[in-house]
Amino acid sequence: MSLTVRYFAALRERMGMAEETVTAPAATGEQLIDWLIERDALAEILAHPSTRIIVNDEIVPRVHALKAGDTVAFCPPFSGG
Amino acid sequence: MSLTVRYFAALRERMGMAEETVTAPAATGEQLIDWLIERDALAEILAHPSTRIIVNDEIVPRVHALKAGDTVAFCPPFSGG
Amino acid sequence: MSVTVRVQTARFDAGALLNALSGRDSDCGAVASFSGQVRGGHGLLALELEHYPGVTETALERIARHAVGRWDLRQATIIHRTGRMEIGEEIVFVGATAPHRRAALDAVSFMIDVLKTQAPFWKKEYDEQGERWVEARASDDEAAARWLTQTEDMPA
Amino acid sequence: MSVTVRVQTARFDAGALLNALSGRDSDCGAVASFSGQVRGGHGLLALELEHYPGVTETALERIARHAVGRWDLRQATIIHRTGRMEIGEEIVFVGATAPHRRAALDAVSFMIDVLKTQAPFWKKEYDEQGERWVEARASDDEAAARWLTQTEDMPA
Repeated sequence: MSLTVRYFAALRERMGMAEETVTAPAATGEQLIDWLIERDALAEILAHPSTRIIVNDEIVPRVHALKAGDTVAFCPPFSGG
Repeated sequence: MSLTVRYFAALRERMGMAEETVTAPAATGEQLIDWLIERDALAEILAHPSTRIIVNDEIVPRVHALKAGDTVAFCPPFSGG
Repeated sequence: MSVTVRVQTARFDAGALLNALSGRDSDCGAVASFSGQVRGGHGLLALELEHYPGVTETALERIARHAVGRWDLRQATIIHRTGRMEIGEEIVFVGATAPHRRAALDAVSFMIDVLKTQAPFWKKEYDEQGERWVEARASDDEAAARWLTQTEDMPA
Repeated sequence: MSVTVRVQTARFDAGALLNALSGRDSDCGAVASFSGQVRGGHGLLALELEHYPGVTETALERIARHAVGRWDLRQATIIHRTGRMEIGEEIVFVGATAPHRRAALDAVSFMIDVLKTQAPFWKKEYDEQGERWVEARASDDEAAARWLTQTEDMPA
């Protein structure tokens, strides 16, 4: 299904883009990570256990179910304050 | 021996004075309290376990040894801040 | 009971924010605050802060509202800057007012600890060698974990 | 590393005190503060604060110096008013700066908790019924006890 994918901070720089639209057979955030890793061979950064997923502006667990049209943002660990 | 005695806050108002000089046979703060209680029948306020003793500007335990000329201040529980 | 949350690039005046919190509620004796600034040393030249517009503000609002509910607060304020900041410039201000001091002090500790791990901000350091993204610190996770149960990732 | 302690009848500006602490040391990212005000309610009209001149200032200095040594502080400030204060007026300001936030936050909690039981201040409340000395609260003793060992009555 079609998904909007966003990358932030170190991930954005590593991917070379802030946003892309992908058509991926991914039912959850975790599966989308696996699909992106396979596509780009970027295992270590996307698979990092601290990388968080925000779906449609809500921070969700990696096993959160995705639906067509979702915006999925990948976030390195937060470092504000 | 001769001692200067100071009273603060509620104690000052209860005693009706801020300071007096007494000649008392008291070797410690505790003994001075006992002597003052006997003199004034003010047991409950001076004997209150939270009443503190400051000798020559240092907060000391009740068993602190007194010497002639000491200034002994009696302080109800502190309530600053 | 009011919550004020802002994400902004403009500088702010921590003292003015503190005074705005103080004395507004006459039954409110305690005001606590924390402010964070860009710390020099190790050749640092500047910081740049990135956030997730919309999501970050919502996260800060949840944190502040959670604090107001968990402690007996009258006001909770979180102001966080983004963009480029020089050494000594303010990054974040967190403040709380309450009838009792322990509530105000604990709420401020909670808000800054939880903000560090639960609000989408990313910090990049610039020095003479170049630039690098700041890694999250295990000590920050531990500080946030003090306040959160195992099942509760984001205070709602 | 500096300690500022004042006992004064004059009003003070908590925001200005906070800003005076902030940004003075470039290796110092964290500033925490607590300020206490006269709380209204229960018919209270005003407060009057008494202290033991000399002894109180020494006690505050010891508390601040103890905090600087116990945590890694750059600055510690305690300003406490005495005399008569109306509702909403400031009573006390406690502030600390440190390289790390936990040090600044804990030092501020320590200083205000310990001040309440270890520094000679006495508070009298005025209301329409008359006046009364404020009793010390058991919760204040417990708060101070968190920071002090059994043998250490006054931090030296």
